[in-house]
Amino acid sequence: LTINGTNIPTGSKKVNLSSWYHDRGWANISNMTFSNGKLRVNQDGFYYLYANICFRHHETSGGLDTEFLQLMVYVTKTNMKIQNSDTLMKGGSTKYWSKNSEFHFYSINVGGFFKLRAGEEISIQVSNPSLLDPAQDATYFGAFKVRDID
Amino acid sequence: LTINGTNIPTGSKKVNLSSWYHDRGWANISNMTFSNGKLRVNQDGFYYLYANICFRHHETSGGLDTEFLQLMVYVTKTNMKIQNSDTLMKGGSTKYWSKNSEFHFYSINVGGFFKLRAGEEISIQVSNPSLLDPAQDATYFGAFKVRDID
Amino acid sequence: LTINGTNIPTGSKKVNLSSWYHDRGWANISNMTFSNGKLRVNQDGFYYLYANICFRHHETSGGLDTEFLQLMVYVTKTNMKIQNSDTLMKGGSTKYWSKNSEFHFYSINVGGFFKLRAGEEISIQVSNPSLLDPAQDATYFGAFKVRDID
Amino acid sequence: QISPRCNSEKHYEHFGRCCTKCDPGKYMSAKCTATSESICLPCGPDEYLHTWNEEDKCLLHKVCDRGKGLKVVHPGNQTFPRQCACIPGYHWSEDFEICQRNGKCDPGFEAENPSDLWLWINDRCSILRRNKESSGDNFINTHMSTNSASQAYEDTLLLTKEEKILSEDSCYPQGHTCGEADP
Amino acid sequence: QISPRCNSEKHYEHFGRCCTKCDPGKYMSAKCTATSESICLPCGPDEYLHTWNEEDKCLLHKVCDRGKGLKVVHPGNQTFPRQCACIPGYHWSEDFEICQRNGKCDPGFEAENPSDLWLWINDRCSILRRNKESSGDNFINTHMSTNSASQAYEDTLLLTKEEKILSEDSCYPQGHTCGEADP
Repeated sequence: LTINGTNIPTGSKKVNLSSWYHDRGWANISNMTFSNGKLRVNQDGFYYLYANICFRHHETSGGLDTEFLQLMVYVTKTNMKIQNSDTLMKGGSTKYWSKNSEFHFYSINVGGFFKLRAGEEISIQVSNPSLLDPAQDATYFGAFKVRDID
Repeated sequence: LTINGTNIPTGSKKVNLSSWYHDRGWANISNMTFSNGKLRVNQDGFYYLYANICFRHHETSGGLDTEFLQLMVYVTKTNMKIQNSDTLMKGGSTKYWSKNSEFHFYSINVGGFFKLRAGEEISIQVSNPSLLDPAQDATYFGAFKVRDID
Repeated sequence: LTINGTNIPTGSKKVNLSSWYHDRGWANISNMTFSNGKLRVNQDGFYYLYANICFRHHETSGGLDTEFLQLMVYVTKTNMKIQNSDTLMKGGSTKYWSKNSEFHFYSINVGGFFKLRAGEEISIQVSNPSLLDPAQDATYFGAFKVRDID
Repeated sequence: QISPRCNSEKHYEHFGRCCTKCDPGKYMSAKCTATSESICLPCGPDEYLHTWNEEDKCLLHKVCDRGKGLKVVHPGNQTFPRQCACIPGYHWSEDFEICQRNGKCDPGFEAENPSDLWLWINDRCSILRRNKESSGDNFINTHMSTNSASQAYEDTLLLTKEEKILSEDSCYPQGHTCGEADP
Repeated sequence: QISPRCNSEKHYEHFGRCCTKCDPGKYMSAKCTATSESICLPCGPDEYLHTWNEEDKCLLHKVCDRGKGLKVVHPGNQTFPRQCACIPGYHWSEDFEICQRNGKCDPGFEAENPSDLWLWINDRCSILRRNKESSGDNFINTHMSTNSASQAYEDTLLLTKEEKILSEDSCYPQGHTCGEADP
């Protein structure tokens, strides 16, 4: 799934990113359902999950609130049956983005192999959403089933 | 495929990296063809694409042109049928590599799941090619087919 | 496999990380064996290997030895038959972690597709182990078989 | 023959039968069959399950990472998740999952061990700030009220998320960001 | 029986038949069969296909990311890709896919709205610099020539890559890096 660039939350707080394309451009989805901002698992199995998140700031967007940033992504699994939500993967970096520089850019990539059950849901949270790069080759996430659970 | 360390372009401009080993060391290839610097898809399918790029600078290589760098990788798909070339994935970071430090190092990893058609070609572009780490465990890319297109 | 947070080596030297959970939390393992800190391949095949390593430092842990760090991960393959050990993948970055900042964080992700033989072993080395984030969503590695060797 | 209402909190349907789930602290190593009940085994060390469940594996307790300024306030057990709190002088920032240094209180105002209160609640904090601005009073001092549901550990009051109670007088130094509960 | 030359720009061979591709602005939702023609459907919002094609999906318009200093100069439609340009004072750097601040022109030299010209071409720039060094003249002033193929949008001249034309008098301030065309 690729980020829907027209609907990115603002601010620097940690937010849930729920606005993704699932059928446009490079985005594709099969055997999984995308609804209310979460990717739901339809079949038990071992899946490889991955996310690529790019942050950028250009001087023409005005000054940053602070030069000391922590740019993070959290990939979370929600299991409705036991009312539990846990982080599967996290990545990112503290950054010093000096005010004198014209442009700043930073990308994070996380990936991992997880046992998922039908009904469980995957969602993405990031810090500093207003710095997200809205291009489809920059901010995207996905999953593919590797094999069944024996 | 792993970088051919003996044939790395120079300069800091964005260049196409076309010189890769496809059969030496860890590099391996099957059901895909490597020709004129591009990885061509032979069978329609869903593929997981990935690239790991390392940049480094040692003081013995002389001074850097600038201390403000942007180290980037772009994984591009070319579709000859419609004469179109687009970036599938990008990653990297702006960096401040101070002249007083002996050594600088930075690695980027990108990965993603894409529908590819026979005849389409995957290629890698990077900025600052002269800073590329030529080791096979540092700079490599590849793809493997996960399943057919139903 | 996810890091066993209670048994992380100290110091900043490059060390072998041998203390991993293979059956708790998100960790899972099948058709491979985890013994004396290494992941052993039981079946020949093409495997996708990946590792995600997070480093962090909080001011309450006391000062850093140096503000200039190199935070690295090395994924190594050991082939007992030919008494050989080689790095398959590496990633990381030189970092300037200023003493005035409350908190520093940095994550590395590496991944790649490799032909592995039964009996070969995969292990992880990192620099600065005492800075490792012990959470299961931060520091983990794994492998899954994609297909046989034809 | 209408099968008994099954999918309640403690039962699940399998092979047309209504079987019992595993109680908190246990995971289901085997589902029931036509002839046998579910097989439940206790969670291992460092693991828990806080509800009746059909999970094939327990959840792993989180790490109270001293390297992020955290300490254990409740070690957790097989049925209750471990609880962490920031060490004195710091409060939990959910945004970055770290312990952030507390802002300084003005002279004459002293937060009653705010660092031990992992209960800095984002939403309440902004509400207070609004009231605070309107009331023109810069700081309000915190005093936690206790109620039956809370378990007292050392000198820290521990409330589950649902029972977040924060009285009017919290010390919210100007421009200070609050963290969500439960690091 | 020699099948007619088929794989031209508007046809493709399928099941031994020569069928019609989909025209620009449409994608092929189903190939032709022995008895039916190809089924073509229009590209969705924010999508395009600029040639006759057998694609099962349209391409997505790029984002003219204001957060990188870009603005839309042509919104694009179902047959023509969206075009972006840097906002005044910046020019496109293909190397880093961002808008780089224009270098300052020396007093007395003024680039004619260089910021709107997304046509800073890497190769030409270095050639000029060499001439420039040899001719000892620090800056040359830019003036774009127009030709029939160009489409004028607002005050920006838009040339396709093939028709890059740059006359001798470009203002290339010392040590200034040029960007490739078409951000």
